[in-house]
Amino acid sequence: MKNTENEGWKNMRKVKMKLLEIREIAKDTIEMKLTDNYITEVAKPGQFISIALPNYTLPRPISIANIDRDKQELTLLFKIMGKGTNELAGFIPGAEIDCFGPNGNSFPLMSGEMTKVLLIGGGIGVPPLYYLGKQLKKQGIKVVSILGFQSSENVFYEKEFARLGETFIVTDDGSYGMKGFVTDAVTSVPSFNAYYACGPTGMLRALTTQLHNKTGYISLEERMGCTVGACAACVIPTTEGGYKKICHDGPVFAAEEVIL
Amino acid sequence: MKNTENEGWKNMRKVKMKLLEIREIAKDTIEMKLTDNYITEVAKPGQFISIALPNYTLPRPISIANIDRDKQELTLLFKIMGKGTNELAGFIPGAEIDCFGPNGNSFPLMSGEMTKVLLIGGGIGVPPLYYLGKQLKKQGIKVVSILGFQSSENVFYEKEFARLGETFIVTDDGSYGMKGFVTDAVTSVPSFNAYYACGPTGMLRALTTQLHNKTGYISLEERMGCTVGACAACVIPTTEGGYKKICHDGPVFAAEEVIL
Amino acid sequence: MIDLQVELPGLKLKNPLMPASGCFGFGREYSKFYDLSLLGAVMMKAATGEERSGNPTPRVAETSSGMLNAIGLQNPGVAKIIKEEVPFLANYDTAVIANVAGSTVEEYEEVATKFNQTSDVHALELNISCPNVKEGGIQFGTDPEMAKHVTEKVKQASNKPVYVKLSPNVSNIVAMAKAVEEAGADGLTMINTLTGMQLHLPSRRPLIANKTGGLSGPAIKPIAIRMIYEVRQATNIPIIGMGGIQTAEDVLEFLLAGANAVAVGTANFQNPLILPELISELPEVLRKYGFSSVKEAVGKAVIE
Amino acid sequence: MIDLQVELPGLKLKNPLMPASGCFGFGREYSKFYDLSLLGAVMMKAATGEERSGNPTPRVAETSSGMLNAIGLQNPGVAKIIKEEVPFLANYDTAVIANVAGSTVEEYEEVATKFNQTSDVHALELNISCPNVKEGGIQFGTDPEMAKHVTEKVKQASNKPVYVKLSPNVSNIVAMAKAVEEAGADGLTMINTLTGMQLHLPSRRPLIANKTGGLSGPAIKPIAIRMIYEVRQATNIPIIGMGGIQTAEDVLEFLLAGANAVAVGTANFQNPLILPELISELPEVLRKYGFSSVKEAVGKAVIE
Ligand SMILES: Cc1cc2nc3c(=O)[nH]c(=O)nc-3n(C[C@H](O)[C@H](O)[C@H](O)COP(=O)(O)OP(=O)(O)OC[C@H]3O[C@@H](n4cnc5c(N)ncnc54)[C@H](O)[C@@H]3O)c2cc1C
Ligand SMILES: Cc1cc2nc3c(=O)[nH]c(=O)nc-3n(C[C@H](O)[C@H](O)[C@H](O)COP(=O)(O)OP(=O)(O)OC[C@H]3O[C@@H](n4cnc5c(N)ncnc54)[C@H](O)[C@@H]3O)c2cc1C
Ligand SMILES: Cc1cc2nc3c(=O)[nH]c(=O)nc-3n(C[C@H](O)[C@H](O)[C@H](O)COP(=O)(O)O)c2cc1C
Ligand SMILES: Cc1cc2nc3c(=O)[nH]c(=O)nc-3n(C[C@H](O)[C@H](O)[C@H](O)COP(=O)(O)O)c2cc1C
Ligand code: FES
Ligand code: FES
Repeated sequence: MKNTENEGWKNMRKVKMKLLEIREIAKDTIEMKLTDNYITEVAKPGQFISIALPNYTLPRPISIANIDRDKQELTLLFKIMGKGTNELAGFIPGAEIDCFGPNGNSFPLMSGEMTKVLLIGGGIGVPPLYYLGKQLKKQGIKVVSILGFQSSENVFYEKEFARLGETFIVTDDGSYGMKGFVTDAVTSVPSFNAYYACGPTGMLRALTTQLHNKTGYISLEERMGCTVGACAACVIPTTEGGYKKICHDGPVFAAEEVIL
Repeated sequence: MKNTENEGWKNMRKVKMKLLEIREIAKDTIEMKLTDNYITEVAKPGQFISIALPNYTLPRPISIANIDRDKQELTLLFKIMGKGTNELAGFIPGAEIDCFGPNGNSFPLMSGEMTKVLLIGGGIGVPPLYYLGKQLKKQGIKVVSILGFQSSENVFYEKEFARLGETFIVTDDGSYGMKGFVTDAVTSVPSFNAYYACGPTGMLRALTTQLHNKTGYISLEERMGCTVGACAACVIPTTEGGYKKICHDGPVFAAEEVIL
Repeated sequence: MIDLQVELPGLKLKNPLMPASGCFGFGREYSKFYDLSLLGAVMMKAATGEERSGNPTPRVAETSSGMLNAIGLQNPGVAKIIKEEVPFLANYDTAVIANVAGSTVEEYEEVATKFNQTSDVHALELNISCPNVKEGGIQFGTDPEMAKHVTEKVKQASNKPVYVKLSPNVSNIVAMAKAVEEAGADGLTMINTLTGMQLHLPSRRPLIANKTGGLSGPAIKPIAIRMIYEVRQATNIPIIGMGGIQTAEDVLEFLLAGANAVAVGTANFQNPLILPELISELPEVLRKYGFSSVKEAVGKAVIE
Repeated sequence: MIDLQVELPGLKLKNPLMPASGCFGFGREYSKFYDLSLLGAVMMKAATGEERSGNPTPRVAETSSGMLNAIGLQNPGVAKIIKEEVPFLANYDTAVIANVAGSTVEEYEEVATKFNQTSDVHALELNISCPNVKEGGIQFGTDPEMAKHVTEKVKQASNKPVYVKLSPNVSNIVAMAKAVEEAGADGLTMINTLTGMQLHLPSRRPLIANKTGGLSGPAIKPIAIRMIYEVRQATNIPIIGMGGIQTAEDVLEFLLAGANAVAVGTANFQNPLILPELISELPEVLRKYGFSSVKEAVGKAVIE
């Protein structure tokens, strides 16, 4: 199944978002709540926004982790990885942040077709799955989540996911939850209609191999230039041949569609 | 008289200064009070400090406008001229600012030799004269000040200078004080032992010509690289031949020493 | 009223601002943000004879006030561009400049010949300077004789005005400009990117999979201004200037140095509305510095 | 213990960090901030045969992540430098590298001959790339034959190891490096500045009185890394790398690309303590990325 009909990026706009709250929810992991009346209205699970920080040449793509439409509130969860995210983590409530989006397509929700789905997140790949899980649950679909982290200090949003359904935490070093990788935990979930995964490429490669006979959707990352589909920086080879642009044709792809 | 024995720059250090207060005292003109326990201890009137703003390649030289040693407080007065000063004007109390200094030599005070001096400041050349005036007054020297500004909205520190002695304000457009240039006002001060001037090069050129038979000291500006005497960016030709470095051999020169 | 119009060979521009090639695709994406009819022109992404898939990823990296890219000429090929992309741009009231690339002189000729068949392309930009193709792209851009040769061939292959895009990776930019002017170039576009590299410390590998990439953005602006100024003194054909433009003041700086119009590349990425913003700000900046039209500002740097 | 020592022709360095020529005068000013014995070496400001007064002011301008300079070789002349400046540096336990400049081959020879007479200078840096002298300075740096010739002559005039400073304003940096290697250069220092220009809008004049200036700072780092990498692949003599270094990570990036030691120029201006800070931070950065010595990191970029 293809997701090309899913052209969420057609709604892109440049906006200023106001920072409401910011807090560290795990080691180097920041939760930001922002307010804006446009993106919170149109964005769908799986889309991301582009953050334009002063003094940087390129925008930072960050997935939408949650939206509260009534409150016009958008949640981002990000890890401090380099200069830009470090600077972003230093913003204080009241700050106005230049953004544009929502970028990319979104996770197909396929209401009616499914009764139970598996969400599989690795590290900072977890955030987009949260908004997705909330939407799926709202549609009456049963959600099971497997969240993998390096170590106990990196774990976040366990309670939030637990509210959506059964949730397994896995850590590389066993310091919290099960020891091992998300692929180990997947075997303990007996049956599901589809899976949605986001995380490091290595994890996605292992997962899509392990689950090759399941319907699956994966959300990808790549270094980006424009984040809107114009520069051809962020491509991924497809099984059909040729490339797709992650920022524009993705970030969500059917598992069998792309070559990791 | 030469001022080369006056090597204040030998005391230079890199310091972090904490911003205590910031306010706009005239159009685009900012007064900053900073605290630090080193520079407030060693700096002399006429010296400047170098402000290293994040994301800029070159330090911004700003004259020391006042020091309160007991409170360890340093005052800077600056005009928003470009990107750097604009950014600096946006700092809020509590911010830590990377600086180094004190840079350059200082105004010779010549206590004992003088009974009355004239301070002549043009626009953003006014600040270093304030700390100088305070020191002179403390030594029992009579201070008369002539401060020139473009227009009424640019006038600042009139009261502060008035506390030091008779003060004439001159504006280019006559919207405040006398209409005209500082050179016009100079003629109304009958006698004085020496003058100290700081302002645009055009003003200093006119002044030093007008007052060529008076002892005078002028403080100069030039675009700077290192601000410490290492790069030879900020030179001024001297009457003896060759160049002097404004950041290191100046910014204060005897009026007859340099070719403007 | 400040007059923003610019007339260049083959191009009647309502204003001097256009997106730089490769930074704007074929306009579809940014058309979601604003009406492309606002633009003076659109410089399309490079076209080659056949479809090209480009380089492996990562293809971009950020640097201080700049970025590196090694897209590697990914494009659907000239035929598909003419069939699917040019008609899209023809919907807008803006000039269309096609960027002609290739690995051989024959490929350049082929691409130029094909673009010659559509009246919806108003001028060609001859990309002899793309530093990312191993098969010779860079040589055309650094050897005056080769540049001259390919320019002559493309001029013969096409009736459209030809703007040659100069590479800054040369010892003598004036020699390059003169060579293509002699060969009949109608104009110049400059500058393309400077070749650079960045290493990723944990992996000890280049951040760009292609090893090196082209440096663009504000970091290179002083080099662009210098080269445009030098070339303006030595040649008579118009220049479309680019390299690090971010503000309307930057646009004026390029005009003063000698550019007749300007293109904006990298700055689109951080601000998708940069071009309409600059177009609306330019009149005020021209007025502030004493000009009543774009034309009037061109080459007005005072240099003794 | 991380080993920071580096041995290069004529230079036993306690660490690979030194100030770049022209950004540190003759060391006096920064000696107020810290003990120069901390430094691996000091690269002195350019010396010419006679005293030079340099260019008119303004001589510097800020650019995005960089700066332009056109000091114009202001210096008291080689004799005075040997008499007054070299003895000052000899007080410190650090290597001293003299920067040799000139307008003619004879002047280069003269300066080199003079420096040969003092044992307090440990190596020469042949500045064939200073872009700011009208009388030919730039030609030596962009023409391989001329570069070869002047290198040979200076080698003959002096027993001291000769490091040739390469200009990045060339089409082919490898050709330049090979030419001077063939001529007997003991090492290379690279890169010097890129020629740039900036206009001051209110006056419509160049911000630098000399019109153009040399671009330095983080803006040019990707170009430096690329050139050092290319030259490292093609030559065997050691490289002292420079161009935009600001952090200890930058130092490692230069080492990985192939530099044996590094110099810091522009970054001194914003932070007078940058060199001692980098020297103290480097061991931790080397350890973090898996190296136990500077030597071990040199040229270790993994590039297929
Ligand atoms: C579609 C998408 C969604 C993402 N969602 C999230 C999220 O929800 N939470 C989160 O923590 N991170 C997310 N990331 C990764 C995030 O964009 C990077 O961690 C961030 O850009 C790093 O910026 P920096 O300035 O801190 O790092 P630096 O290394 O200083 O950045 C340098 C350049 O590299 C790019 N870059 C660095 N790492 C990555 C990366 N892993 N992926 C893409 N570009 C990178 C930066 O954008 C920038 O252009 C997402 C990435 C993509 C592509
Ligand atoms: C010794 C000395 C003392 C000074 N004291 C004061 C003071 O007390 N109050 C005050 O308002 N200003 C003072 N100035 C001028 C002040 O340094 C500049 O206005 C300021 O650097 C402008 O920075 P910017 O980033 O806003 O401007 P930009 O134009 O963005 O700066 C670009 C570059 O040019 C330099 N520059 C720009 N204008 C000047 C200038 N007039 N003089 C020197 N360099 C300049 C900047 O430092 C920077 O390197 C002094 C200058 C010197 C040399
Ligand atoms: C991602 C990217 C892709 C580019 N692709 C092309 C191209 O296909 N053809 C071309 O002539 N120039 C290409 N360029 C160069 C730009 O057109 C422009 O000359 C250069 O980036 C300098 O302008 P800027 O600093 O405004 O980006 C590309 C630049 C970037 C950043
Ligand atoms: C103000 C200034 C003066 C310089 N003078 C010289 C010089 O006299 N001789 C020389 O070989 N290089 C000179 N350079 C070039 C530097 O030594 C160095 O090669 C260049 O600045 C790149 O390094 P950076 O980015 O760390 O500054 C000068 C650079 C600057 C900024
Ligand atoms: S980042 Fe430009 S196409 Fe995806
Ligand atoms: S600014 Fe470097 S010598 Fe004065």
